[in-house]
Amino acid sequence: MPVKTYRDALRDAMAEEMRRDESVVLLGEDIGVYGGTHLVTNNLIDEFGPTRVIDTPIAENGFTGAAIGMAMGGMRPIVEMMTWNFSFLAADQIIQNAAKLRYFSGGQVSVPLVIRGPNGGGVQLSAQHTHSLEGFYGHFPGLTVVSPVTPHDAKGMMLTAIREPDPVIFLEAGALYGTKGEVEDGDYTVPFGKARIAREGTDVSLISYGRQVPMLLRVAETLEGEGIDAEVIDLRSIRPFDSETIVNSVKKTNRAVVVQEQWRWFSVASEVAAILQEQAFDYLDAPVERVSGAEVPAPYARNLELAAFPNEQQIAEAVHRVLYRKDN
Amino acid sequence: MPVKTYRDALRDAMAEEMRRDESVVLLGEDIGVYGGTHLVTNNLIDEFGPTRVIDTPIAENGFTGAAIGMAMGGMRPIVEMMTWNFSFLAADQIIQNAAKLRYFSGGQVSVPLVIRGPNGGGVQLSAQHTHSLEGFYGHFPGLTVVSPVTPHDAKGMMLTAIREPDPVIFLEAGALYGTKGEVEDGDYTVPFGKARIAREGTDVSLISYGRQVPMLLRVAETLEGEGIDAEVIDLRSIRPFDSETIVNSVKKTNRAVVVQEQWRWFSVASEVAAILQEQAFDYLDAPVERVSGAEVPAPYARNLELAAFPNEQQIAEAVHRVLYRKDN
Amino acid sequence: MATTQNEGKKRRTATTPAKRGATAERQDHQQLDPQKLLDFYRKMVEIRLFEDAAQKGFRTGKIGGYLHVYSGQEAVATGFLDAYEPGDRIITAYRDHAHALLLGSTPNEVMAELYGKGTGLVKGKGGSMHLFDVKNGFWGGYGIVGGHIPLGVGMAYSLRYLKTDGIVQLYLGDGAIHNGAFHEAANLAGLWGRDGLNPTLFILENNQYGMGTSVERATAQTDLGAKFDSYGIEHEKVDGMDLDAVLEVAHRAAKRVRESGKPYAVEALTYRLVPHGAADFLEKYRTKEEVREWKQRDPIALVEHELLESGEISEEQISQIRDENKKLIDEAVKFAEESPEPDLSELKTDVYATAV
Amino acid sequence: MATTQNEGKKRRTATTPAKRGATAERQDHQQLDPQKLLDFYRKMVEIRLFEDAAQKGFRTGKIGGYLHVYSGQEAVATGFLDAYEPGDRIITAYRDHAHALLLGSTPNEVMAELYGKGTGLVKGKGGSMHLFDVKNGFWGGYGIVGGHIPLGVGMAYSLRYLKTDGIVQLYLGDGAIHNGAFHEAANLAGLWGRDGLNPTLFILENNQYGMGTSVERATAQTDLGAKFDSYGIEHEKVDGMDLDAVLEVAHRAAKRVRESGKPYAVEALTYRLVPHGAADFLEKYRTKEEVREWKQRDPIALVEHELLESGEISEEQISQIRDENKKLIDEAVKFAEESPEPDLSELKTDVYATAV
Ligand SMILES: Cc1ncc(C[n+]2csc(CCOP(=O)(O)OP(=O)(O)O)c2C)c(N)n1
Ligand SMILES: Cc1ncc(C[n+]2csc(CCOP(=O)(O)OP(=O)(O)O)c2C)c(N)n1
Ligand SMILES: [Mg+2]
Ligand SMILES: [Mg+2]
Repeated sequence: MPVKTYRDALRDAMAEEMRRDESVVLLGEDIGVYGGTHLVTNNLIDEFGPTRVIDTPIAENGFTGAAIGMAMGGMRPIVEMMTWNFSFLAADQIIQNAAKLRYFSGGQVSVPLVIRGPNGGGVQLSAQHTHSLEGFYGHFPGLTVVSPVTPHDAKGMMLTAIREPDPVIFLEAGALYGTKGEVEDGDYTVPFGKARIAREGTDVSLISYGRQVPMLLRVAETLEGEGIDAEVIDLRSIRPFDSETIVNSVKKTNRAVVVQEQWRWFSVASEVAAILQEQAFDYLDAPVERVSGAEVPAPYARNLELAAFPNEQQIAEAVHRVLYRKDN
Repeated sequence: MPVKTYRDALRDAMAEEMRRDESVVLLGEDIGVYGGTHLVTNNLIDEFGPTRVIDTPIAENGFTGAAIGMAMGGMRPIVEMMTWNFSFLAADQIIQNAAKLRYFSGGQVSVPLVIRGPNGGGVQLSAQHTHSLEGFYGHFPGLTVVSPVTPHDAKGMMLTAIREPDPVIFLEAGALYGTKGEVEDGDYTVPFGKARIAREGTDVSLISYGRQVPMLLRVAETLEGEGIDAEVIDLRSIRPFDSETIVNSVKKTNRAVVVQEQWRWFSVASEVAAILQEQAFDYLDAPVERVSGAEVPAPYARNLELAAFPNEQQIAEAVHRVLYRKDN
Repeated sequence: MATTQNEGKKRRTATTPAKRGATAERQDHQQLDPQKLLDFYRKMVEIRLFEDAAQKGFRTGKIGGYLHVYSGQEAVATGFLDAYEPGDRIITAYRDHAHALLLGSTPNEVMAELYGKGTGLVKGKGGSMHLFDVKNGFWGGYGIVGGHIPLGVGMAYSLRYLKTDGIVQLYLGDGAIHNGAFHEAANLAGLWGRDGLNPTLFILENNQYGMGTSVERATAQTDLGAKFDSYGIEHEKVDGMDLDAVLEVAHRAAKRVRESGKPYAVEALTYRLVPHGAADFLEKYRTKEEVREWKQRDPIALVEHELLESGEISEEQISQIRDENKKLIDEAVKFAEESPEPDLSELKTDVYATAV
Repeated sequence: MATTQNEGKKRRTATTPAKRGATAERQDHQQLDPQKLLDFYRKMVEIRLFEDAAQKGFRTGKIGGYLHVYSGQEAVATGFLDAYEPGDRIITAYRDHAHALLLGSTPNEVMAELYGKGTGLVKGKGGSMHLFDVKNGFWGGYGIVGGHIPLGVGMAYSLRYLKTDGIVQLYLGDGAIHNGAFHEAANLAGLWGRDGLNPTLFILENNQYGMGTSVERATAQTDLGAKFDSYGIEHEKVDGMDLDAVLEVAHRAAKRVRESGKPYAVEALTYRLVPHGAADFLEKYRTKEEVREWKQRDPIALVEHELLESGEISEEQISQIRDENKKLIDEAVKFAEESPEPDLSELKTDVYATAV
């Protein structure tokens, strides 16, 4: 199978679907002539022209709303949020219109819309440019929220997203754009609502999504050296959420550590812990441990930034705690 | 002690503090000449004039940002969000500026700002006008998020909020504006970060905040008839959060039901369940039960709206479940 | 608008008011064919009586939530929607009953919606602020001030992208124009319109107040129409109480937008003769005299006067029209009252295309 | 601006450039006192060399995050900040190094911030986009395009509410003007300014691009300054490459705003001679020729030329100024490199006033 970057997998999915379906268009800041801040849309304007690869002014609320209108009008727009940090400006359109139009129109209106862009931190962008918004958007019924990790999933989930009849919040792991993996050629989809078992194991369930997943796989290897066989689960889909896979995993391992870059309070990790204690109460041999970002706006300095995000050591320590092992 | 409405308690707190401190001003839509949509600021413009009770255009992002600027300039503005539903438009200012300015200025800037207004549903305002945003804002470090239930707390917490050196998200229970209670005269404050035990009990902990609290008290009475002695906890403060009170309660009751109007996913109830399984793992005799709003945008029709929000029967059933009792 | 409800759904013929509007283009403020005028009058009375009944329903607690009625502004939507063509898309804020009725929604289904019944226009799920009747070109009904403006501009793009000749009629209030959503969307409309990709007809219903805030108290630059200059969008003003004047500009403007694919804006000066919302009882922000003065220019009274003057209609015929409409609305109220609540299963439908 | 860093902090005397600006009011484009011009030149060279060093630091991986340098636009901030008075408040977006340096922050502390060191202007917590130096009137440094505009307008309100005679200098880009935050805030400024409660001097730095999007591709109405008309804010344009011209308008405009309490806007036409950000290497959106042409109008070269023409300064003196500044900046880099990282305990401070 061809090996591609996460970035190219995304671009291929969009380009292929644009060739198949003329109703698909792209909108966003500097996605066309400039090439895209993260080059995910690079050169697409050459093939599809400026009415399908639409450079917009810096007006997130306006162009996200306009994209919703295009979707209402029978198109399938894909909005690039240059980074998800700017989406607070479009929160009203996303939450009040995209998510609810079908409902408050009594089913008369569909909004087949994808909003995509990089999410999460790690490259010293500091407080205003570092957020992980899975829980933030995942809270709202009417939205679908996904977060692929592998290039294979990036393409397959993008194709699923574009074909959805409802709005999809597509959270790309910005830090993974350059990472490579095998990607099938042609048309395939990866369904939403199914987590991926990235590594099977029997002693503890490590649960995460986004750029933490590769880190968990590294931690799992370290743990193997200590004789701990960790299962690693990539949630992939935040809403709909695959409770079944995590519950089954914990029924096997009896222990879980959830890792996320986002802040702890009212987050994905909170929900995972809540679900596990609800649905696997009698199987848990230790409290579900949460490893989250520090409760501070993201700092700029490299050492502070590193300290603000979950790291391998913290995760290993959490694993030791749920296994009631001493740290070395 | 004088008996006052929740609405008047809020107004008194603001008016008294405005008399004491000239740096306190109010901003918002139709808070002055019109009298305030919910009359919380009624007549204040007569006493304080239009430079202190500032009617704004319909520009939530702009005037919230301007209020942050005023706070940076040494004033203590109180913004009325006519309803919190409109705050999505101001989310960028609240989350990106108010919450983080102190941090990304390296401590050089303070934002003593209160944003207040009615939160929650119950009066058929339908999808765009019905939200409970405790978890939504509570997620962000730098913000303080509170939600008083009694007129006494409304006043005391408002005074605390105005005097805070940092931004406070003050979520009023819109449905309770007309409810009455004893309110001390004069200057007193109710600290943040301390939950209130609204009713002591030994068999089960009922945990909530906002307009669900009075409902929980009614449920507790019903349960008493069944021989179940319920403790009712009013969280009051969402961030900072009083884990201690709920953990201690569950150490006593061994069972908990969390009730909220907001949607379940990534919510306050998720966090409560997560905290309890973390900190009271060995005390829990049953999974923490969550009773939340239905996973739908709020519907308009009265019967659908009632079905969309937690009701007494659902809560009682959840209590029966954690007590492993059959429903009658 | 549909002068009768059926007509609203087919292309205009030479005899419909739409056609008349096209003629008026050349001759400013020409008198309407009295027969057409009568049709408009009938419809405007229907709307007014509908709104009166809705307010009564609210006061008696049968209608919940917020309720914003259109009384006083009828000439604006009546005039502009007369230029509606099938394939056009209409979008407005929460003061939306008239738009639905003019586009062909029945008083029964609109009233039932207000009553939160399963027979309502959107199955009782949206209420007064969220009327939708997509088959008739009505795309809502929105509650967040300014929030629908980008949607309208985006729909306009899709109309040309998909090579139709439809236009969007986008209604907004004087209060909405100060919101960033307006600014961002109008800028997009101007920009896309340069390439003929934005047939948006902005209809700024300047009723002088956003809730209790007058235009003068909301902006230092009170010529609201001129704000379209910033986006390269041409504009004009019209007396929104004068149906003849509105009809003239409506047809001319719609034609221009349809032919050019470029946005255009009309500021209609109007007035709501009623409180902002049914819960706005104090009205401290305006005087009784002001309201009384504007009542002199009640658009329905003006049309009535014109009809009587022309001698084409008698006082009796007028009472008869009122009576007929009264009956229609009474029936709508009865229908709404007697309709069943939505089935509880409706709670969880329409969240996603497929049930979860 | 501080012609020397100390002067920046006290009120102008008759001999400072500030005063000169006031004179220029009457006599357009008068030549600067060469001695003052030399001071400006020295500072502009310092800024340019600072930016060159910052870009180098970014390329070598010593500076992280985003880095947006000011090269080419120096005349704008240099001119306007010459009208700074203690008590004024300056606010801008992320292209903020020059503003800090002109207001009196040392190259050491600014460079250390870019390097993410504990000795940085904001302790290494903010980085390039979030410079703050409140004691010198610099209120940041913001990363969300348009997001700082409402803050500036609010600060301006507070200056008059608290009865000071300060003003706010609010810098924004040509890209920011299309954002709703601009529209809403400018409308508030106009409104509050009617009562003398909004001494905001808007400085629109039109460098012709928002990232890779030219003004023509962002709006159908490309006269950006005219967009202030919508808010009742008067405005004018200035050649932002011409320090003399900027100084003239800066002093006149600042005085006007200070005296009236009303906002005023100046659109400075300028150009960034460098990529948008240090990571913007392709520059597909503009031609090499265009950049080359604009280099002819490099504001520093223009001042240099003026100085040489006037005969007040020799080529040697110019090299000497460059060398001195080179040394200053080299030292700043050395200082930044050698400074310690922030203490890890800093991670959790400055979230709230009191540690949690
Ligand atoms: C963003 C937002 N802010 C505030 C409100 C509350 N609100 C409802 S209607 C209204 C006034 C709108 O005025 P205008 O646009 O002139 O329309 P009109 O009511 O006059 O038809 C306000 C402030 C809202 N619905 N949305
Ligand atoms: C709301 C928002 N959207 C997008 C961005 C990404 N971005 C950073 S700078 C920039 C261009 C801004 O252009 P302009 O205002 O002209 O300032 P200049 O860079 O030319 O100084 C963009 C789009 C952002 N920071 N904030
Ligand atoms: Mg109005
Ligand atoms: Mg620019």
